[in-house]
Amino acid sequence: MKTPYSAFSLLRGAFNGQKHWEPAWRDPEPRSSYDVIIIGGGGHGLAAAYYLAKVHGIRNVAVLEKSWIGGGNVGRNTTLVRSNYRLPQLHNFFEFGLKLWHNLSDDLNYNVMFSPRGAMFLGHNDGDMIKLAERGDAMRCDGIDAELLSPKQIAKIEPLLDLSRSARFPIDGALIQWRAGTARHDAVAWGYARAADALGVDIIQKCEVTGFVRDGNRITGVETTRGRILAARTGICVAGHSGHVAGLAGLRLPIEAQTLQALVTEGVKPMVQSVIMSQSLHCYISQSDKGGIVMGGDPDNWPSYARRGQPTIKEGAIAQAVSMMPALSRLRMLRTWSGVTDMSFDGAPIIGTTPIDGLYLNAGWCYGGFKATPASGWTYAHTLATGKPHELNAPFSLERFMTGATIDETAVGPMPNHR
Amino acid sequence: MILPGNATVTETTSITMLPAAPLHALEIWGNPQAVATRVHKALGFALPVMNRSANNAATTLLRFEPTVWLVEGDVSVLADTLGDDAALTAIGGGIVRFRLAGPHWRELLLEGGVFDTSLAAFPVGAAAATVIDHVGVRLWAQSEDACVAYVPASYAQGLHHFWDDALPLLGT
Amino acid sequence: MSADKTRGPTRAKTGEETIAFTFDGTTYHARPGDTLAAALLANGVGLVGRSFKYHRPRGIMTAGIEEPNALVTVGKGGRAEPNTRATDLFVYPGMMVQSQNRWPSLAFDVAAIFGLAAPALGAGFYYKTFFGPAKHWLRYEAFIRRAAGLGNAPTEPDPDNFSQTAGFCDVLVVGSGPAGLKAALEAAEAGSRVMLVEQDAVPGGSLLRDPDPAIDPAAMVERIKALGGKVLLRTTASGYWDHNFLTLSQRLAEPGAVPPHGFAQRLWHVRAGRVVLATGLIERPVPFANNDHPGVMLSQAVRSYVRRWGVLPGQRVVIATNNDDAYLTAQALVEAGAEVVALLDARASGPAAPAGVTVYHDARPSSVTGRKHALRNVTAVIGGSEQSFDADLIAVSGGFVPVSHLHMQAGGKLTWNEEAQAFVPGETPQVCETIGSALHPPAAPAAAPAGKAKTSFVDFQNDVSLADIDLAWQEGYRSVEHLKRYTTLGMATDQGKTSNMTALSRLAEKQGVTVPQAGLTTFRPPYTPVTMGLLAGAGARNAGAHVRRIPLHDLHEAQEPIWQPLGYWFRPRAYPVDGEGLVAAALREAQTVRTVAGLSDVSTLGKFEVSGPDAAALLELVCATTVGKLAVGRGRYTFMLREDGFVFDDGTVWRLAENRYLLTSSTGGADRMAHHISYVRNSLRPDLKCSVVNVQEHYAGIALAGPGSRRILAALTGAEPPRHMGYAPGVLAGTPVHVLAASYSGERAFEIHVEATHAAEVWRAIEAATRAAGGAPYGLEAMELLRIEKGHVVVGGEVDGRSTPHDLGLGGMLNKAGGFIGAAGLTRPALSAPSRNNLVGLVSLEGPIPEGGMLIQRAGQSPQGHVTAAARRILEGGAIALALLEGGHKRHGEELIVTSPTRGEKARVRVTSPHFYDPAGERYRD
Amino acid sequence: MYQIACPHCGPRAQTEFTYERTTDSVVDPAADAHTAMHALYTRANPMGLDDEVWRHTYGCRAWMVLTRHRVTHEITAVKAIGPEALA
Repeated sequence: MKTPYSAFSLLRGAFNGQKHWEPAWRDPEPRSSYDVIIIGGGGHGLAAAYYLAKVHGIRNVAVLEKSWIGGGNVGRNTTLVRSNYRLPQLHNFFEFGLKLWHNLSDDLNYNVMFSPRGAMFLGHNDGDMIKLAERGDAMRCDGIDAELLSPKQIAKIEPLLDLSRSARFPIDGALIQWRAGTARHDAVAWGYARAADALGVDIIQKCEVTGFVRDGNRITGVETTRGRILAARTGICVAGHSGHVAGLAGLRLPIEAQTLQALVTEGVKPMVQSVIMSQSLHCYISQSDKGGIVMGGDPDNWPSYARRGQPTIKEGAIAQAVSMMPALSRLRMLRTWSGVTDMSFDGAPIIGTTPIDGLYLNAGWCYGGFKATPASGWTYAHTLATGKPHELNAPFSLERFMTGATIDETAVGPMPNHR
Repeated sequence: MILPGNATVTETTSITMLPAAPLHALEIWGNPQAVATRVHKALGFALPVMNRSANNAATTLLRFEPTVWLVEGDVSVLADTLGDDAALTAIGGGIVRFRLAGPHWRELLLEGGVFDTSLAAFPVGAAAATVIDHVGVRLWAQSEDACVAYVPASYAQGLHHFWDDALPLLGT
Repeated sequence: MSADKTRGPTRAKTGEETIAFTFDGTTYHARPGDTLAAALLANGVGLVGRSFKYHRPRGIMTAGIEEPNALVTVGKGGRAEPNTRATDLFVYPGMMVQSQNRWPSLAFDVAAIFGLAAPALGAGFYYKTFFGPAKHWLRYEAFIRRAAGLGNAPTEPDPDNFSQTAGFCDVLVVGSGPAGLKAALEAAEAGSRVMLVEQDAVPGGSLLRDPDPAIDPAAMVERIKALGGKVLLRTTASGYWDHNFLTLSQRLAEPGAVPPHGFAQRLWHVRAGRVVLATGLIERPVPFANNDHPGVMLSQAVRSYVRRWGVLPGQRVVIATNNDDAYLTAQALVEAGAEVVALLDARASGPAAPAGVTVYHDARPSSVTGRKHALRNVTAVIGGSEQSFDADLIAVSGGFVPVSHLHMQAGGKLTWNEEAQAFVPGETPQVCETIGSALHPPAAPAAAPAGKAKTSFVDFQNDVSLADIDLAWQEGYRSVEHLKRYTTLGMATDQGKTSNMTALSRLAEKQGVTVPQAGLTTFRPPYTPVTMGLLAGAGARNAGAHVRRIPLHDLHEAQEPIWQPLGYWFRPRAYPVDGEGLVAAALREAQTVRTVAGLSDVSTLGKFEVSGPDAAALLELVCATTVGKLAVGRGRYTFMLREDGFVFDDGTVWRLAENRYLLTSSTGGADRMAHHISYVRNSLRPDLKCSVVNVQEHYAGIALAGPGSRRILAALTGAEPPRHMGYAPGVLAGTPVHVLAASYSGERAFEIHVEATHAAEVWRAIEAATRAAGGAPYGLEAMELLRIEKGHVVVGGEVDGRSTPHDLGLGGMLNKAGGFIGAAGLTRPALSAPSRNNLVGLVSLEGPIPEGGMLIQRAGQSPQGHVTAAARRILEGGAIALALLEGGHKRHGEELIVTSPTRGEKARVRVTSPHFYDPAGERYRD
Repeated sequence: MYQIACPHCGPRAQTEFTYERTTDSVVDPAADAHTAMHALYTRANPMGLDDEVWRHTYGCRAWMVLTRHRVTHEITAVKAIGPEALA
């Protein structure tokens, strides 16, 4: 039993030099077989392992991570959490997740610093405002919070936005979801890892999957850099590299890997209170607890596995941000980073079965994977435990592309680079 | 407001919006060598190669695309040479021509640009299509001292302002 | 503030102190060429800032861009730059500087109380507490956020411009130290196009600290320039990207200063043939207790202040080193008249020390105590025993870190130099090499820290100590990345330039492995932080999106219309008269069209001229309707599908001549349509004999609609206008025009397309004739009322990217022969499912219909569809709307509720056909 | 930002170009529905070289096939596609 995290325990540590803390997770050797193997020690994989153990009682589980846990997209995003989607399949899925987020710190006994500070989409003309109302109305009809704001109401929350009529893209209003916000991304990975480990899940780092063990049309395990490991069910959960890993099993996916960049400025005293996004512009802004302005924009819309973005893409997003909030001009960009995203061909994720028995897929998160972590883990655990999708992830099947039942929130069609 | 003929002039540099001129796209889709020969005969000069220009008193041809030439000026003699292999389409209403003149025009075009306008890379007579401050423009190095920029009419005012703003930086 | 004559930093006055500036409201004087740090030290100021977490007092530690402690806000109003390094800011007249992260004052900071709680606030403490519902965390967080952060952001707009400029060169040399100068000059002399970049205000690099009479940086720079080279000072190569592309940030004015040409900074986008990195070294600090106090300074920084600026950072100095370089600092201090009370060398032996300096070997500092601006005392472990020294400054050198950031950004590898305990640049995939000291750091053997871990700081700005690293290790955060993220080490504004190697050494020690085995963090751009305004460039003003002006903009403007932004375009939305509002004006305009005639600007429509023998074949690939059977002089409505079978645009196609067609498409989709047609023509069917020319901007378009339109046009052109869906060339106001008889409004209507440069004459003639007939111009809002009533779909509205032709009631128009783009996608089963959303009309039974509202049968139900566009009947009154409804084609007559919870609106509606007005088209057919 | 050797214009900045799709996802307009949808909706995603259709959209507007490495970003070949052009 690990020492539970609490203020009391921290104070106790003040007198013993904090010497009483154990490692947050073990560093086990891989066993020869498990009930379930999850490939990928990112947020989704660790969450799926945790819910497998906690909800389904399946504890003989290994999470295989080629590098160090949390080193993929869960550790390189802009930490936004929201469920304000127009399409019901998406908002219902993400709303389920948002509810989990609200209690996640207590559930994991790890403060993931989920901060429901509100996320607003700005509208810049009548067309935008109607689209925002449509989205808000669709959410409200399904029991999800959404509220339209006037420019005056926006000014009270974000006085530094350029709310003048002379702005290049004047702000006519916004749709805010108050229950949305941000979280500490690394803590999400670490919190799930610590909690899963406590339930018996083996988290195996520096263990790269190099191939699949196949028996006819069934996957029975994986080959790794640390040897062969067998399992009744194997789940791929490596967003960013899904195309590559699925390729090891002979699958071609409706996915293209692209680079998504983000950046943070030097820390300043609080100046942005909520999460700001725009219906017409392609940038989003929030402020971290350390004071840095965190922002991102569109992906580099061509395929790449290099975690290396192109400067002009970033500059375009910054131009939009500074034009919306001129006070950002003299802040300095401190650090940039990039993630490799699975751009799916309708913008929605894929969670479910594959044409190969024993092999399951969790992929295609585009640029929205972080917020999905609890819901993705929950529904993927359900799918891995039962062999069937949960009702929330049933629409996100791999087959939908061939049948035409795509879930196209931005309605731009099959080319991820047009998204 | 900018009207045709409006200009910005500093001690060293001038930016002049030229009056509207007949502009056509000449696109060749078949028998390119034969068309080239016919055009050469009709105009008295050969179709320019990629990213180059050629002209006589009445007509200037600029090649910005592998199969399309921008024709400035009179097209009457050209029209008869095309047959079923090529077509002319008028486009002059959508393009505003700017003349950037003075010793710093190459430097001015580096502002917001991505294209090497140095003499070695863009000699007199050369033509190039590129992007400046997010606007697709076509450039013609008309002489040592001047360049003509072909700008989509809807962006002409925006780009003119952009260039005006950059003028104080030239030669610094 | 009066400096203690025998303690703390000082400088002898020479009369050159001619530049006045203020720091926290006090006026000081500096010499030309002083950095703020040099000037503050010269004025006896050692306390400059407070640390991030514990608000500990901090001074000046370095003389360069690696400074972790001395951060200030400089300038005022929209020019204020927070978090500016005092060591990277050259004093200018009138400069206003404020210290940061302290309240009420730098000397007395209330938040320093955090320091007392430090034992409970170790690495990652926040992960272990503040539990409860997320709302509770919001409250704790508000407090934490206020305590964190550094300076304040400006609240006013930035008055200055920022330039972005393309640069091209054969050789780009980064760093103007001895190696960089030599490389740049050699390349220039060999005839290469050279750029030399230096972040300092003067060239020379290490020569400014350690002059070499044989090298004259200024003369070399002049020679490089004379050979055509470009030398950029105050310019930092901050990013190294793919294919030898680098971003350089150049200061045209010091932070906070008014720039001479209106431009504060310039961002160079440089493509280089070859890159030479002569980036030098950064000195490593030494961990010991309270090693963050003002008066603890890097050895080379001390030497820089003494030699370059004539400042004595201390008068009784202890030097602590593990290498030979610090002996040069002892020499410099002695020459400047300071007393070197001890030279602590961690090694068993070292070079000869300057006369009068006592060297202790096997000696390491263990702690210091201090007063406000300087130290009081230094304690060292010498051999096995402790010894204290009365000193006001300790100059430390823990070895050197090669500046390999750009090399790594370029994808280069590092190799381990055991002698120097340093990573040096190795192989690189780009055309790039590192030269000079960055490749050959001096020997500096590892020395174990001697002080208490808890206050032996590693990352000064973020208050990460050796104890925090130890705790992270203990808790299993053992990869370098976990360590960094758990402790926040290297995440401060200095990005770990002075802390990474110390931390790695500690990690390696914990793991019992060598430093390279322990790992390495990656460096990503920027090398030093870059202002957002600079990265935004001119885009800060317009979001990188110039307004697109329609050809008749000024003509409309004279009528003072309400403008409507539409993408990048601005179009007249209505032309109010007599103080009308938008709604009234639009209704009047629409009524005028229904009863008399109106004219409207439709110039932004996508337009393509397609010519050649295979023009029809190309169009039948792009369009989902037939095209080939059109007679010359005829046109038809058409729509285009994406490859997945969904409708993505619509328009009209006209056969102008035997082998020439005009295709129109929506305004919003014009650019993507141009790209799509080019893809189809050039990539899929390069064999077709045809030419496609985008004539969107060539032609201005004027719609003339209404029962009187035919007569008006006939009078203007002197010819009978074509019948519905007919085309004819004509002459209007002396100008050749294309007349297309197409109706969007539901009335008899024409589109008149004219070369944009002559559009004004044509508009004026039509407007005069229309007004004479009792008509008027109409804007987009009236057009919307007209088309909704007529039941025409619009791209971006009903054509929402998720609709099939059948959904929109267009299925019957599909080309039966197939062969068009999207035909395959359309066969997928989900595209003909009965539950799809279909286009319907709605007639209100009660209340106005909210646009965007949801369609439900009863309260509490999930939506079955939504309103895409709402209007009122133009002549009859009454609310109508278009909507997409599940299975809607078969639900005409049903009663539903439109609800908009976000606006608190509701209406009762009946589902109908979407064609409310003249469904048979009798008003425009002959 | 890449430098792409346009077959018509020589080396130019990536800003002038747009990526379209991989060559194996080009849909033949004459293909049957299954073949067409399979091409449209799947990719090979190699962690190495792939052939891609790009366009010099803000330059000469011509189309080309780039052979490009997905990890190193090295462009090993560029081939013009499109109608026959005059040399």
